[in-house]
Amino acid sequence: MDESPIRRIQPTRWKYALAAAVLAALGVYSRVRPAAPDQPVAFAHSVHLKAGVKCAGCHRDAASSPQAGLPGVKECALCHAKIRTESPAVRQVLAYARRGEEIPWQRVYSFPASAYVRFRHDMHVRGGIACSTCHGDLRQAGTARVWKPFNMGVCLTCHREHGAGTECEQCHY
Amino acid sequence: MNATSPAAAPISIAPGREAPLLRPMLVTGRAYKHMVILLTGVISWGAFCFIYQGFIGLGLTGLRRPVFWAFFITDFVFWIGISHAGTLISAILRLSSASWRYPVTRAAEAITVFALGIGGVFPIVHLGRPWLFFWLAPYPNARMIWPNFRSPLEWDFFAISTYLTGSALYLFLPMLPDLALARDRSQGWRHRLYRFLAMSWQGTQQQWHRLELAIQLMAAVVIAIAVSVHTIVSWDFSMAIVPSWHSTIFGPYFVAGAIFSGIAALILIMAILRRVYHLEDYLQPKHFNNLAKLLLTMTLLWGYFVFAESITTWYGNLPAEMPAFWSKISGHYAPLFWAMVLCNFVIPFPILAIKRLRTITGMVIASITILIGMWLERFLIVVPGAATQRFAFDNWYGYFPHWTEISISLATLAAMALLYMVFSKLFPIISIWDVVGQAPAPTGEGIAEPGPGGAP
Amino acid sequence: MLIDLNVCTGCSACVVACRAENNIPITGAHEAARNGTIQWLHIDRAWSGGQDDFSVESRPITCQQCDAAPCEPVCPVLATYTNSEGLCVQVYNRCVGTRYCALNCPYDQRFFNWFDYQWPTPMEVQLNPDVSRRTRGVMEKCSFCSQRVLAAERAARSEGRPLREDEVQPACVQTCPAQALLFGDLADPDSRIARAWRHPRLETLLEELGTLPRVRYVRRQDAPGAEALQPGAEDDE
Amino acid sequence: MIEVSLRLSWDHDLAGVVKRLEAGGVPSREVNVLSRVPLPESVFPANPSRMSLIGVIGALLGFSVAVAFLVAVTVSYGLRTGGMPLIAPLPLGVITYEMTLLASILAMLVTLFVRARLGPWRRVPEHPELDYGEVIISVTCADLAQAQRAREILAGVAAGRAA
Repeated sequence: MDESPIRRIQPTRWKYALAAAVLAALGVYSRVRPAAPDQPVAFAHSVHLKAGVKCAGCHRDAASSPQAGLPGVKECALCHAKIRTESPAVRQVLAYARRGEEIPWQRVYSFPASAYVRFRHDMHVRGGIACSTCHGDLRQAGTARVWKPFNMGVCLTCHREHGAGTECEQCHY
Repeated sequence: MNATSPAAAPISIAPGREAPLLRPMLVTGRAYKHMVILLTGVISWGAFCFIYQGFIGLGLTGLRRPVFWAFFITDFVFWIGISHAGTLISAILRLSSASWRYPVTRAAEAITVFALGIGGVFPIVHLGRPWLFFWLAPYPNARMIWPNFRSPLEWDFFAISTYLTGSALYLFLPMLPDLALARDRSQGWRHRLYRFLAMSWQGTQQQWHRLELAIQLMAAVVIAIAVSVHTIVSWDFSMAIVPSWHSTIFGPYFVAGAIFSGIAALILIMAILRRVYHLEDYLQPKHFNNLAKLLLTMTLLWGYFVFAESITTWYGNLPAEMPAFWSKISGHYAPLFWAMVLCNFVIPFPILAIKRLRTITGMVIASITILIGMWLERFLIVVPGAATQRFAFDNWYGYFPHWTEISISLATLAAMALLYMVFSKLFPIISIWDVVGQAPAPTGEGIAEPGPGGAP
Repeated sequence: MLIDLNVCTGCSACVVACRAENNIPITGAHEAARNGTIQWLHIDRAWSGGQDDFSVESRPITCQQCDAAPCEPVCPVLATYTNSEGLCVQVYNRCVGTRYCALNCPYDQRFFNWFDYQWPTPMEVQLNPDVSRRTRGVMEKCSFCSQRVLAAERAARSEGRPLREDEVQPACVQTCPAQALLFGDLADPDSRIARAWRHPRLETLLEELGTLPRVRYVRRQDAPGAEALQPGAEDDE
Repeated sequence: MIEVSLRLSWDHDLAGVVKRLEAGGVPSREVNVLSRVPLPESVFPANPSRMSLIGVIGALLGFSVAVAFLVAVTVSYGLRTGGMPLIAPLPLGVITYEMTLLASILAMLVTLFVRARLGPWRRVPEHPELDYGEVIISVTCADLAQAQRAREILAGVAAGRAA
């Protein structure tokens, strides 16, 4: 039977703790802010709102239909025939109008088909929910971007606050 | 003064008694590699079928109203049943201090973990939208909605995850000393792997005391879990109002069937291991013989349960129950039913009961027929109840499986084989510290009977 | 909902209306031959009598909207539940497709989307925009045309008035030429349905199971001139 | 940390060696007797363990957590089916049962890891030379002086055995 020499024990390894910390950090960093889609025309919400145009001035169906609605290019051209015709963005719009072509706006807010969800602007507008509740303060913004992550928890929290009912089939049908 | 000098071989073994048990981890033959390739192919084909089915929809399968559950649920119940081979049997043997258990436990516990993993996949395979399977898990989420704790499927989720945790630990903890041995005797990536898995096991007396105590205590808890798991699986059926499913006997019936098929799987796998890895010295006929006696008991118990289940249905003669009953006894499913009786009772009973027939070959034959028979049994529980006319409405459907269902089922069989092969290649499939070194027997030769100071 | 079997002729107009209203897919002959069809409402025919002297009873069967619905507690993800109005609701987006509910429905009135069904070209134009097109892997069933109920409720709420009794009619009720179907709000004791609910010859399907269905049938009276569930005739408690 | 070790046969007076080390000023918790298989209880009696108690405490904890969790979740997102009670004791009992046993197992696992000083993050000296029928007396020392002292004692033991 024999005796071993004096041996040094390496200290506790910290790489496991480090790996766990990285994993935890990744877990925490799960909310990715959705970017705004590239729009064909750099529409400036801020300019219009500051000039006194109301939301419903353009999104005219918001109070009466599920969709808020977008004005057609002819409506843009109606005002912009005289106003700020020198701006490059407006010139783009006018060019679309001359060609008789609608502006191919990209959708900002949308639900996947598998969500089977129906959002109705009319019920929310009539219920007195301000546009900025979900869309943010667009007086500071250019083209619209997803301002609020619109998952079911956000909807439910607000619905509960306002006593708006949380039956599944109200929205999913 | 013998300075430590691990040899330079990938894994070097002192010419000790553990060598034959570490050998499977060292030597990889051509047949092994070919088998791995073959099995991987079968599994890939099954995975392809699953993905294909996911894109097309479950209409690809033979399922149609009202047979909403069939092959996949059968496989699920079957595999969960197989999983009762290991932990339950090994825990019972451990608690009852059956000294012949040592070479059997590890092989059995590994069956549990793999069969449970495979069985747990089937509820997902069977979902209409399998990519949303995680909705069954209770976790705080952005949708602010929780699963329904009243659903037997949700109980399954809890039962299976608990059982998987318990049995994985129950496999892992008794393996710590062996992993430490492998760590000490290996180099390279194996050394790093075993060093991680051995959890810095040194073999101090403090560690031994704690480990043996923990294994002992966990054995008791794991038995309680294992019994509950298959009871809960049976409740998937008996909680439903489907006639012929709605039966109070299903809990113990399923548990008995699970242990039955589990022991059969264990005998089969042990026979294969014995042959392939030349473990004749360790897996001796007496071990098979003892398991065969257990299997015989379960055969009788199974026969008793089937008889009790059938006669109460028949005697009660409830109009809702009888279509399913007669479809099994003399109708559409009669060939399968009588094949099941043949496989589960008529063939294995004489083999196991008559001592002259109770050879290892005989037991393997009995085990194979029992596994087939138990699969049929699960199928005959699931399908006829759903497929025959229930209540007042004339609604029935002759189910026949699609090839994707068969492929996926076979792929899981291959997955079991592959997992087992990989496991036995990486880890000692027979508990070395239990079998080889029973203290104090400093110069014991071969396999010694466990000494007084052995594991509990 | 009350269904008067005395006046039901089995014409299947309700079935067609239901399909049109609820975007029920057309599965084709091959699927129909192997029980692959989806029909939220179908007519169950019961033949009785001899070869020369037979009679046939047509019974429209749909989701019975059980109060104690066996399909509900078994769903692991709460994709189906009884809402505050007593409707048994199927929530498509939550459904993961375990199909347990379908097995636990004693009336066999739950249907699974085995495929992503397509509509033949001109027919996809008439899909109802107020009803989802279900994708593969989810369950569906009769909703009592909850989209109509919701629309009426929204209209009433916007106008700040209670819902009128005759405002909501599911497609089947609206279509039935014999007016064999009656739909209404049982919570309102003065409604026609609440009064008719006490009809002496009502029967409930599989009553012994205790599912408390919200659909009842007026048993057929084979004598000619049987009292029918016509407006004004239901006050005969 | 420094380790000094001595390989001995099973039949050696192991308890005596440990006593000599302790007498030599080595703290007893730094002395470990390593073996490939558990030594008989008679050599080193097991010190009492509370693992079964901790298992029970874990089970109780799991039970309470399960009940609280299930009731809270069920109430906050209620599914009222046909006037049946919202909190259904028997079905929730099934899940409570599983969670209770799971917590018990995990409690025992944690106890094992803490008390047996296990964990992949720890680094321990490896002893490939340790075989069946042998033990290694391993002394971990904080500094070199202590290590030298322990080594002398062990050398004495080795010499005594050789003599």
